[in-house]
Amino acid sequence: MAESTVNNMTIRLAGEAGQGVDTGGAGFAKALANAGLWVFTTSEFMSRIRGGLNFYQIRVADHPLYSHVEPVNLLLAFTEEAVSEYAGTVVPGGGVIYDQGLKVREEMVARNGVQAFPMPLVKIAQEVGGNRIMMNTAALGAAAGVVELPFEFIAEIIQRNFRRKGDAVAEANLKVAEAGYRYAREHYAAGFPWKLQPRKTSRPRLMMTGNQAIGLGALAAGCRFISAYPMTPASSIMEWIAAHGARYKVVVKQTEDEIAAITMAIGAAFMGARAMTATSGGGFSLMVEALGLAGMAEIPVVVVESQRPGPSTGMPTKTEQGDLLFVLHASQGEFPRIVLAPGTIEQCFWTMVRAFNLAEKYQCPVIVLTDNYMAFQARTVLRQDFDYTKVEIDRGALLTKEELEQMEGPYLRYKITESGISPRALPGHPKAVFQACSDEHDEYGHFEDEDAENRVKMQSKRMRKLRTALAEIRPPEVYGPEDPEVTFLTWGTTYGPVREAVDILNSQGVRARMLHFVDIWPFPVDAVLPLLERSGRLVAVENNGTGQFAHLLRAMTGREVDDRILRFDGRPLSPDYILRKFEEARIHA
Amino acid sequence: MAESTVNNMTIRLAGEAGQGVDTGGAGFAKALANAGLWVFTTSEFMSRIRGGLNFYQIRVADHPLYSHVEPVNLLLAFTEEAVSEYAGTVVPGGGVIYDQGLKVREEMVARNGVQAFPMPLVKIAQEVGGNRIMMNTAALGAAAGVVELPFEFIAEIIQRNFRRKGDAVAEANLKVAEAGYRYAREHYAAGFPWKLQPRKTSRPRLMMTGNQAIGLGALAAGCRFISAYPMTPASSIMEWIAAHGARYKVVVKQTEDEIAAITMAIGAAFMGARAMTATSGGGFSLMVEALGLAGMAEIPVVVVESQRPGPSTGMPTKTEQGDLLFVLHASQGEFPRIVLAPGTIEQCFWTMVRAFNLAEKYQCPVIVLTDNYMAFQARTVLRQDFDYTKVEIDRGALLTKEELEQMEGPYLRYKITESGISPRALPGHPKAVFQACSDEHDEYGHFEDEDAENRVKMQSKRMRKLRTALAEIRPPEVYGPEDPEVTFLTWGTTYGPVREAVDILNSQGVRARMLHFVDIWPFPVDAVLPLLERSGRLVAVENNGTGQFAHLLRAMTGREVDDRILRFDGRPLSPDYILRKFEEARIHA
Amino acid sequence: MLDVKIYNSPVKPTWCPGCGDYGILNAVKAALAQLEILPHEVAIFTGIGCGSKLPDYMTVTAFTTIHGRPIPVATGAKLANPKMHILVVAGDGDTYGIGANHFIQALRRNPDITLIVENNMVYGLTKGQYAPTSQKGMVTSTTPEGAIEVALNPLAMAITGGATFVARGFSGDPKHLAWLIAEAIKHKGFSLVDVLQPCVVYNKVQTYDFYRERVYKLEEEGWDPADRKAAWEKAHEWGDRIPIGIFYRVEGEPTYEDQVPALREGALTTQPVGLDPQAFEALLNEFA
Amino acid sequence: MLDVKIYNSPVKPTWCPGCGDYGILNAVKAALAQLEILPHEVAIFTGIGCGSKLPDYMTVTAFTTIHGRPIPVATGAKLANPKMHILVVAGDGDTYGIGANHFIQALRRNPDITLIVENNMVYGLTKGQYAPTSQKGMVTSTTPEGAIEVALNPLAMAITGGATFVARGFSGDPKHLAWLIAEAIKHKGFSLVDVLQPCVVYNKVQTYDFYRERVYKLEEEGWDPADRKAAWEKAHEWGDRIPIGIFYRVEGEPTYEDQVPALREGALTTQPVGLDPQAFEALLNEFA
Ligand SMILES: Cc1ncc(C[n+]2csc(CCOP(=O)(O)OP(=O)(O)O)c2C)c(N)n1
Ligand SMILES: Cc1ncc(C[n+]2csc(CCOP(=O)(O)OP(=O)(O)O)c2C)c(N)n1
Ligand code: SF4
Ligand code: SF4
Ligand SMILES: [Mg+2]
Ligand SMILES: [Mg+2]
Repeated sequence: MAESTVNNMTIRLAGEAGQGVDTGGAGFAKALANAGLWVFTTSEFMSRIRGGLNFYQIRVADHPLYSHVEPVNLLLAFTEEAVSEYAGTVVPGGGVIYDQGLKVREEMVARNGVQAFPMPLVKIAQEVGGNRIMMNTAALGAAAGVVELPFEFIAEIIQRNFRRKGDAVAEANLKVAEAGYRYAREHYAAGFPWKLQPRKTSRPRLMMTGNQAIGLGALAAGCRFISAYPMTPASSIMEWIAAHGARYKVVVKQTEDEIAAITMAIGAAFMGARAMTATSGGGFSLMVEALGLAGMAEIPVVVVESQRPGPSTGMPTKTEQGDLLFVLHASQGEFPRIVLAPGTIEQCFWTMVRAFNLAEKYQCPVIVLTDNYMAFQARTVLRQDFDYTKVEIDRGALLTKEELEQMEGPYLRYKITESGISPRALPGHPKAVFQACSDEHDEYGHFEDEDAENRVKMQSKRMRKLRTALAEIRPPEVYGPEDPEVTFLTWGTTYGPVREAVDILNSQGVRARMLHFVDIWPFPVDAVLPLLERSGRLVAVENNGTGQFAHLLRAMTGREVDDRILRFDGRPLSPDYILRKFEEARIHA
Repeated sequence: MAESTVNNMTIRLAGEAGQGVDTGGAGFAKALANAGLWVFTTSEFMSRIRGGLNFYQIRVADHPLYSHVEPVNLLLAFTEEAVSEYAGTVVPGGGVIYDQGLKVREEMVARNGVQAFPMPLVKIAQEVGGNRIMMNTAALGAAAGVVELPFEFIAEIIQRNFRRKGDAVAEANLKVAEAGYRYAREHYAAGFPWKLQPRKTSRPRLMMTGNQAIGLGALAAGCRFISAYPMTPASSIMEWIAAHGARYKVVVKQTEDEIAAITMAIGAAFMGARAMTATSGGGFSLMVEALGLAGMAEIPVVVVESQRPGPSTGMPTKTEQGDLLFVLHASQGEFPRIVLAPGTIEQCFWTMVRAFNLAEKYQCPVIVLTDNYMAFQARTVLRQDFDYTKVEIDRGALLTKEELEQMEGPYLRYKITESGISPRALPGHPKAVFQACSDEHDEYGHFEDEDAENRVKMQSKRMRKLRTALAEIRPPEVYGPEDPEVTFLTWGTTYGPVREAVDILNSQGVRARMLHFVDIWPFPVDAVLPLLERSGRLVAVENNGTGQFAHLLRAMTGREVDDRILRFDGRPLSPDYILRKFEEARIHA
Repeated sequence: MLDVKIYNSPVKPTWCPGCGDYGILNAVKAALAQLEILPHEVAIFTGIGCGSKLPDYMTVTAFTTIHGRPIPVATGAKLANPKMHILVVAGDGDTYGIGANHFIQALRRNPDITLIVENNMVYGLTKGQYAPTSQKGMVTSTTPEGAIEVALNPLAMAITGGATFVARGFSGDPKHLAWLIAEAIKHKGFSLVDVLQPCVVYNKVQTYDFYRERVYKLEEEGWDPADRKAAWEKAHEWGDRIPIGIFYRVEGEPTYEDQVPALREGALTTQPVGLDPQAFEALLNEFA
Repeated sequence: MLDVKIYNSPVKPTWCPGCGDYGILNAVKAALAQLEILPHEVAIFTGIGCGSKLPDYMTVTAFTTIHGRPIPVATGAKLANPKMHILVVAGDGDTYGIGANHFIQALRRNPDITLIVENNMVYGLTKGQYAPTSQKGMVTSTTPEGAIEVALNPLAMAITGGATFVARGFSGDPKHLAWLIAEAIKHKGFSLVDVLQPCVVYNKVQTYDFYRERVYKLEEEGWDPADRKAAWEKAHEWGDRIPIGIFYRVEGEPTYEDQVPALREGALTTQPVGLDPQAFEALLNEFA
């Protein structure tokens, strides 16, 4: 037997919608996390509720992970299609676990040194648990057996996941898992070179998805209102908050459409509640008009735009970063907006906290741009990186009751100031009688859509907020050596794949660097210019077909990228993909 | 008395909404056009139906005009406010006509050498016509009297305009006008240095507004369907077509909102009718999602976006070019669209013809970007410039009945081709059974939102259409000398003001040039680059606050403009304004 | 009873002389005064249109939103701070045209909001195009051969959709209208007051005279607003006689905001922003 | 009667086993076959959702548009080419949620379009959130404490809004449904067939059994669909007994497309594109 690799592998579960690929995978990942390992999961789902072919993929290691990788070491295939479609992704020496009852030709699997691990999973499920649906529990047990993970971690997660279905169900599943574990360990473990061993961890860890981190960040930031309309991949943000709404006093409203979603949030924000909405590009399209309303009436509202491949309905369950230029310029006329694109689970959390602060400080819409890849990825993170004492709530120039009471003269909602920020009062106070207005207006808020001078003053005041905000806009993260040969320019959710690609290149002796942007608008041009001077070859890495960030960079700095590594087939970028394209470009150059 | 200036002046009518400022002004302008003069009119209206203060301004000359200018030679003020607000716009030696009954202090008017021309207009109207509402007819007569235009031209237009109200009304108005004419000529003509004299014209002329030219162009192009929702300044496009709908067999539908407007047009276009919609920025915001539908399903649809100052409701009756970047990037994902921004009345007409052709040839949405300034401006144009024999209808790769009948194998609506264009069949033919689809799809049109390879093929096919289209995208118009010291970069409706500014500068010995873009997307980068090389100082001139075209230019060419002349107070650019700003910049430089 | 003057504003209305909106403005002020609601205790949400300019001519908390969207903005506001009185004032285009979906959905939500529709059966501010409530055959700039749609019946729609208070007023009778608006505000739940509002410029059919000759008051004929079916039928009466008054009213239905779990402990806006550190730790534990 | 097989498609439905949409697919095919409408003589417009995938599983002219918008797209298509039969097939979210305004407006326009709504009272494709037709109290991922909105009543709305044909079918009875759909297609004017469609994954209340125990056929009880008021009342019956069949039908009302002046000489799509040169000169003369 080959020498074994400990704690560095990828496991893929694959099968039909409804077979528990998702829940099983998440449970297994959690078990690994509990074993003290670092985990990164991704998944791919079809736009259907039952049937088809989905996968959930777990990468696991001894060190923190930022991305998935493409090669699979162990495939758990629940259907024949899962075997035939995905056996090719398994590396030589890797294995495919499947039920003996499936019509699978072993030679098909065993190509290129891949090992077939047929097992009587359904039989085990029926004999031990009485139920063929438990087959996937048997498979999970088997997977743990092959990699020789101590069974206790699987046991614990089964207890936890099935508890609410009653002791009997939990007990039966436990037995099934154990039988699968034993069978696999006995028959196949010896020949399988990848092993997983528990590690002691001193610093507590959490496992969460991008959308959960967004929801958690919103709650931490004091979000009290979310109105939204379901749309993949954003729906689970509202759903996660809804599950916590009663307890954490957040009003959660599914609306009739996205127009109502954003306008309700604007209404709540006008009254003083921290309010948000979440959608994908199609829904955002319907929010465009109201985005301008928030810009004109100076209402703080946070909009999460979770991208998926367009145009139009596109590929509803796949991923893309195709909406950057759209959200930057959406809605008629010119007004300040802030656009943030978090790159990690931690950044999802902290970006939401910042988004609510920035929205209230600059009294404008803040767009948090994420995507399907981020929405569904799960990662182990350090609990200390979610330190609530570091969460600061900054409501900006919000007038207190006392300030209002001491105010002389009438309250001017849209007072012209040097910073562009007009102190904000919330309705309900006798002094806070004012009009918010979508028409051009005077300082009180009355319609003033004729006067040229007032217009220039008001429009300039609003736009000045962007200049003021620039002071707290963060420069891109620089990752990698000084004096690079190549700089990968990237933004948002590609953080992990690019970072890992940079690590690999540096380990191969290529001085590669990453510039990663979370804060995109207002564009931190002064911070960027010096970084471009010593970039070496500048390569944009984006999950879209045209290089939208590269377009923006050139518009803002004049600098054209030397090359583009793009992907628009609905799949996320990965370190492997980036390196492959980088190599290709090198050959062609 | 000063030497007189013949056929070179500006007349402004001003008064309340409902006082006939608009119709009176248009009638007077028409009379001047009939007198063989060249006319350019602009107007400014408040967002209210009665009252307030509006003006209608007529520039008239012996040579073709492309723009208004700011100084007024003769003001017809129908209210006190009109006098006090606008007397300051009148040049020394100019005059203000107003009714003696108005509470106007003559000294107020007579500042800076402006002459007050008080007249008993209401009295004339009442005595001669029996009706005080005819006061404005008296004023028009008076204006003609002061400038010594032969009365027959006024008579003719009154006959024409009042005919449908009956002979008695026409007769009464005629008498009132004549009395006004006589009074003014007797009392004030001698002291007024600007005169208008009829000219013989060999080439027949027309007078039309921008929105009329758009409607006319649409009809000429074979538009058979317009669905729209009223919004200033676009409404009159639908209204003009509605007035001709029954006769020219165009279905005109006012819809419940802009979403229905564009989707109905898409439905009609899918069936094979040339279809359009027209709106302003706020309505376009609501069309964003369906724009992507047209992109994905490859439906030819023409969208006129007539800009007004945003953000949000903004200044409903004013002008701005603030939506360029918005329309360029509107809707999620990446798909081909064509953006055209006509700069003259003639270009409005021909752009509409091209828009319908391009939409069908490239099976994508075409956006025609115009604005309030263009919508309401009226100009005398040569009839020969609307030569119908030059209107070519090109429906692109549209399969004929015969072609369909001879087709072997199934019809593939989204066939992958080198040009990106898939031959199009219209529903209703036995061979033309297919599915148009907003989801990613295969060549037939069936949902295919999983397969990565198909996605890349389809997305690339669609985007290739833009490359193909580039071959017939027109370079910017170059106006002015070779080897310029300064180049004004501009687009869309600013054509006239910039062109006239360039003329003035050249007459002053400054080698100024204009680069004017009608075709904006796909961006004609190859045509532009050599023009930038010998631009001299490059100055963007735009009717917005940030220089959106300059942003685009830099993104596409790397070239940053040296300066920006911008205006965002709701008023159009004018040659005067441009020269003023140019001079200021020179002083500051 | 407050002095209506406290709602006065220095801004002069830009409405046409004789416009029906003046009567509505006066009625809104009178109703608020009667109910002793101070300018900061009520927020008025409007769309865009002639009628939607109404709060610009008052001293009152207001938000003039975008065309068609005042209802969802107001609903969000009500949910954030149920203590404020919330009025929506909007045109027939705002409400039954571009915003009709929000109207329909509000009916079944029953937030404690009063919706006052300035129903002039035409698009005033955009210069006289036809509206969803325009009668079939109406000739306008976009329907030169006459509208071919059957007019929308707002009252019947509201009753069918689940509204708990449905009334019609006439802006030519501001006193009666003020009473209706006051009743609507007092009603716990969603209330519609559709107002027959002459547009003296663009609607030459439904004029003051047209209405004066036809309107009669339901309450004067002993109408029982408790009968939903009868109300629905009554809502179809449109001819020589046009009823105004309260068509339908049912009390005691729970309001939207009463049923939202997160609001059990009061308005969101009066609670501290952010989480209790322990509550946050409890949340984190879900991911451990 | 055509062979239904001509509508078959090589594409296998992605619906869940047992989904009510299968019955609707079969009923649509059967109705078309019965009426001898060939695949190129009919165009089906859909939105986005489980049910809206229906034409993907047929051989027929179709346009799968965007969520909520099939009605206006179909209306535009009908006006461009009135000779085509036009069907809209869409989910309850498509029609009564995001697209409700278009639904309302279509009722009063009366285009000759048949609207078939797959009413599963839930959002299927997005994984089970509540829908406008969800019953009050329904627990879903976005309403963990139960929906607080009163369910929308599509039939009562349609009758109130001016629909000329209003019916309800049950996807568990595809034969009866096929008959209803055929009647709806034959009807000149706008017809609604709201279909009770079990979603076997996300709606555990309104199941096949739930309906089987409750539905009864109006035509079997001698129902007179000519009485609008009675139909409106009947539309409220929802409990131990749930009526299916034709609630309301009125013939002879002019269709939308019949009243459009530009269509007097036939479909736009069959006429040459562009103007007659003389007609153009006449237009230019207006500006001379
Ligand atoms: C999205 C959008 N579309 C169109 C408009 C233009 N618009 C302003 S007011 C109005 C309609 C006005 O009619 P109504 O709501 O009945 O109010 P009224 O003026 O009659 O009081 C329209 C279409 C707009 N502001 N926004
Ligand atoms: C503008 C927009 N918002 C949201 C979505 C996401 N979405 C797709 S289908 C759907 C609802 C499906 O419900 P329904 O219409 O009832 O159809 P069903 O799946 O139940 O058949 C939603 C919200 C979308 N595609 N477009
Ligand atoms: S146009 Fe009509 S609705 Fe508008 S202000 Fe004038 S009268 Fe009133
Ligand atoms: S989720 Fe429901 S509606 Fe969708 S396919 Fe499955 S059973 Fe049918
Ligand atoms: Mg109106
Ligand atoms: Mg549904």
